[in-house]
Amino acid sequence: MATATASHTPEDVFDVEAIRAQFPILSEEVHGKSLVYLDTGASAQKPQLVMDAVDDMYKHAYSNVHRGAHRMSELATDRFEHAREQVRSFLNAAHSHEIIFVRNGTEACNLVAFSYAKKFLQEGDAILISEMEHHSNIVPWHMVAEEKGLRVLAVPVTDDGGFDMDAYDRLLEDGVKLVAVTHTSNVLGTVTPAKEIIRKAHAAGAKVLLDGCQSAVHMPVDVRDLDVDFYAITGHKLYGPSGIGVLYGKEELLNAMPPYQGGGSMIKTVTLTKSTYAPLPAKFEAGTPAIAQAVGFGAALDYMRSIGLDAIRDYEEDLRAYATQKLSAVPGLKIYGTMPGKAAVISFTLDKAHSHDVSTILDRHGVAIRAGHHCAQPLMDRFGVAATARASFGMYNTRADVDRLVEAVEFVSEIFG
Amino acid sequence: MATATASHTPEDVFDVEAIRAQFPILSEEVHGKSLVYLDTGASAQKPQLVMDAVDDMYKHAYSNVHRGAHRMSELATDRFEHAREQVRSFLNAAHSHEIIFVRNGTEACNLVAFSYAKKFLQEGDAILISEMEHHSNIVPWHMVAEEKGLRVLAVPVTDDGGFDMDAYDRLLEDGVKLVAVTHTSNVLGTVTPAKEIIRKAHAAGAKVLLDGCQSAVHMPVDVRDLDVDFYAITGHKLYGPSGIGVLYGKEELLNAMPPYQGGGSMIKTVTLTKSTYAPLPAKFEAGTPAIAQAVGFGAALDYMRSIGLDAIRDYEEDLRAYATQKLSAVPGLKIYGTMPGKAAVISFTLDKAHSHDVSTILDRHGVAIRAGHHCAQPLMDRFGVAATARASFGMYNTRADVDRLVEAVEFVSEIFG
Amino acid sequence: MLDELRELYQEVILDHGKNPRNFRAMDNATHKAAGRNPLCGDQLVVYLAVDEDGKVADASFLGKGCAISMASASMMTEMVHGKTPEDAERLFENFHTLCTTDHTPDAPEGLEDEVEKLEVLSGVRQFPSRVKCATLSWHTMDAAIKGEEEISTE
Amino acid sequence: MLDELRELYQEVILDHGKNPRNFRAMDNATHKAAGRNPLCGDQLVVYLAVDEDGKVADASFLGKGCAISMASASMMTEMVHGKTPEDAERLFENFHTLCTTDHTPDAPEGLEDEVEKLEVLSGVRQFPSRVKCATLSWHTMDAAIKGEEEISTE
Ligand SMILES: Cc1ncc(COP(=O)(O)O)c(C=O)c1O
Ligand SMILES: Cc1ncc(COP(=O)(O)O)c(C=O)c1O
Repeated sequence: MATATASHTPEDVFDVEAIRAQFPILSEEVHGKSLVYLDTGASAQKPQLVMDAVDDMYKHAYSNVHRGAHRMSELATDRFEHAREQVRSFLNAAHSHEIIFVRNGTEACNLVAFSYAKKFLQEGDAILISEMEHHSNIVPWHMVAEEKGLRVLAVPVTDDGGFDMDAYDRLLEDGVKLVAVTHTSNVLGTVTPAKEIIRKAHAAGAKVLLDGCQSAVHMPVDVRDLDVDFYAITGHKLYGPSGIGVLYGKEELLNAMPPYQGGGSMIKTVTLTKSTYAPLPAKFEAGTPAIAQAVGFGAALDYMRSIGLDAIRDYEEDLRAYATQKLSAVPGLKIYGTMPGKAAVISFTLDKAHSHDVSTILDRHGVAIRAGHHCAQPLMDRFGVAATARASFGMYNTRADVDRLVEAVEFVSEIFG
Repeated sequence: MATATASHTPEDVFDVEAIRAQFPILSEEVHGKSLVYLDTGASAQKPQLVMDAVDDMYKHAYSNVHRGAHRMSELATDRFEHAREQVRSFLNAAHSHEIIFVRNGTEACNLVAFSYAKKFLQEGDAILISEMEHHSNIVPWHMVAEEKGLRVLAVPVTDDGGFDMDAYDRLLEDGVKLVAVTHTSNVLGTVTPAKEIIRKAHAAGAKVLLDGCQSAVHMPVDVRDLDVDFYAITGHKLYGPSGIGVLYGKEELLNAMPPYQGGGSMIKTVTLTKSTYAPLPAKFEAGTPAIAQAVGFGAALDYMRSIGLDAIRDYEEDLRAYATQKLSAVPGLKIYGTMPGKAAVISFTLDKAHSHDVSTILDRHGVAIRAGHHCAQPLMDRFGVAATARASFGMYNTRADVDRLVEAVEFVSEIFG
Repeated sequence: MLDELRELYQEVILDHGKNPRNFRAMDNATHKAAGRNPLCGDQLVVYLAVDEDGKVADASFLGKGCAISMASASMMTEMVHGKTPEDAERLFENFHTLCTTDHTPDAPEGLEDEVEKLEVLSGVRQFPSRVKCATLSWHTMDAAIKGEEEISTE
Repeated sequence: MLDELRELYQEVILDHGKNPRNFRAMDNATHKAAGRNPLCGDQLVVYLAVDEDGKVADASFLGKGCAISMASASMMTEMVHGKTPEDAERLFENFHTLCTTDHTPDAPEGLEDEVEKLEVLSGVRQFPSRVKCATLSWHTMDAAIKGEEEISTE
């Protein structure tokens, strides 16, 4: 209550209208209603300045990178490598060559699976995931486990959506060589105790991949402070273009790993019978990269930093608290994931209506949420539901958006009695 | 001579000025000179309408695809799947689910290597490439060969840059299960006799991957007429955005192949211990795809078709002939690749100047060409050169561009005596 | 716009959705198939018992899903009862047209009543992404009749 | 703009480029390393023979490359002759600054003549992508002195 009625809310200091003005799509109408976009967890909308950064490159500084000895190629390479430096600085990595550009968060996980785990784990070794992982941090492990005879273990999730630390302590003992867990759950909003997870894993001799696809959008991330070995992020969830993601990896690990895909730019020499490989980061970036998307991504990250990651976190925390309070008042509505410090992601079910019906009805109210298993079927199984509805917030959402959400949910109750 | 002085050149009927007007970067200046971009072989420039298609999506129809039950998600999915249909139609594939979106041409080759070859080739089997392959059609085969104990054989290149068909006939007998050759050489411009290659491979029981990264930009491609099993193309060389490519594969082959990367969207069911996979094309598109880039790519292909692939080919053939004639007149200049029907790609060396010096000097004249091994080191070895200079043409180039190129090359001769 | 919602979620649908008929497994099924909509996670199993006369003597289903898919499955099991598999397929075709086009197709001879009843689901036309929910059970029945074990509507 | 080209490709550079000095392998080298610029494919091997007095008694190189890299390597082998490895490293540092910044650094004591000679290569400053060509041989010599076998300038 206090949060909802306080006279000084973060909205007063956080200029959300200026932010909204950067996002053209927020002025769209859907079914005759102004759009309330609460599906940032699936993909964030794009600020004009990201589109501009991409177009500016295509108009003034485009060519393939690293290859030409002409001016356009130099300009393009400078912008592309500047983007790498922007990501480095955003994550506070030690070196920009620890930043590997990939397609998306999924590919970042696959790279660790098919380069690191495939090479360094031995038959019988275990990979430890958790019950709240996104499929992109589950399926690659199944695939490499099948190929190499590895075991995939999972840390259970507690009833309030927490990471079961006691179970983790026990499971770590069971031959675990790699821990691959989410930093923030895309369903529960739970922020896992990453530092503790990493410290314990290292003590047990295991490396750690954090799936940060849902974290960096809600809070500052510092890979060196975390001391994490690998960190996956995805551009389209960070207000950047689609088609670009990043795997951060510690230099000595990336150096030791074999390449992932073969092709141009990642080689040192090629003869008809043998290839040798280039140093980082080129070794992992075969072929022409997503040049302009990397540049757009860099612009998105700088934009977030200009607003302030702490400010974004505080602002979204207020929205989350407000939305939680209002939704909790709806009869028959159950929220999944109630851990303190959780991110602005609210999954819920209504006792009388299936989530799919909820999302259809909300959509006709102009409110875009997502319904389904959210690519987290094991977590659905854990909570015994086939699907949930999920409202996920971005820095451009407002309390007015929450009110529209709640109004529409009340209409669902009206229809389903 | 006839070509160069004919009063009716293809420029008369082909409205190159209208095309140039679509490409903002062509109005740029480089070192105080108007840009002459002859590096389309490395990456093509982008028409305004491609940027517009991407931005329009971000402004009016963006969301993640295939996942939501809200309007923006439906709109985004429709545009994304429409792009797949545009590619299908461009390549004349039978089904749109035979079109797999990947990052680039390199990834398309890797997908065939790590899904098809890894599963279906057995120890001792051979993969047959050629001496004129791009590294992206060499290195993946080295990687999978090392892993599986396969052999990589290569068809020699003749002195005029042709595909040595006699050698091919012989090599095919040697346990070849997969032929992976280029459709058009990025260095020599050679268009390989693809239909004959494919027919013979099929007769020998081998499948064929054509690397079409340099073909589709210069001429119409029909995968059904070719009867090719796999065909790789890359968006950024086809006037599309960076970060998007396509692997075409025959339905029955793709269906039989295991997935390539694991993650969201490519699964049917996931439990903590097992995953099962979705049907085509989803099985090969793990995670959030390059949504907006696919849409931009579709727009680029439609633009090319609106001009006409035959018209583009004829126009570029005239440019190639004109440029060949003019360059051949420069003393000490040698052209690599002189096959009839070759594409508008001219690699050359000067006897007195290293290619790197050539490209620097041309760059100061505003002429962007590429110098180096062009990611084709085995081909460089074949011709006993460390590097060549390469001028590669697009539909926006003109005879005036050729004149600027030749002028600048003459300046090189002036300096190097 | 909200009118469209009211048309989609009519009383009869909400009723079938809440209290699905023939919601049970069947031991003596002659035909059985599982259907799944991987997008939303809906899945159901359809059972048919075709008797010696070649008529559907019993039809039932089990599964989880939204109101639309549950109601559609429930109505389907009621409707195919006593029909030949061929008639059931004819109804499916008719229903498919109803859901995916703008017009209500002519009813096949002898199936006028059924077609009329199905019209209650025609509101789904305004909701393209929900058409699969409405047709999942029918696709699954079709698979069962054809002897397939599993279908996936994506 | 073309003036910059003329400044880069001065007579002395074209001469060294065409007729590189000390262009040969060396059997009795005490130090040897291979350098490669993967971007353009340039590669060369640098040989040094350091005598008992700790001076470079012989320096040579082999390889393929552009005029800039050949001229720079040729001049380098002439210049380090008779110097201690420490002086050679000092020259490298000086040369690196010359190529990558806007000012000509002060010459280390006793190396004034060499530094003056190297200035002929300062035109490369206007060509950022060519700096690696000019410095490849020096990097390789540095690697040889430090006992590394191979370097790659990317
Ligand atoms: C927690 C989490 N991990 C990974 C991913 C995969 O990201 P992408 O779809 O960009 O590959 C997502 C998003 O879908 C996610 O929410
Ligand atoms: C013949 C050929 N194949 C493959 C490729 C690889 O394409 P990409 O760099 O888009 O992966 C290229 C371009 O670099 C090419 O010219």
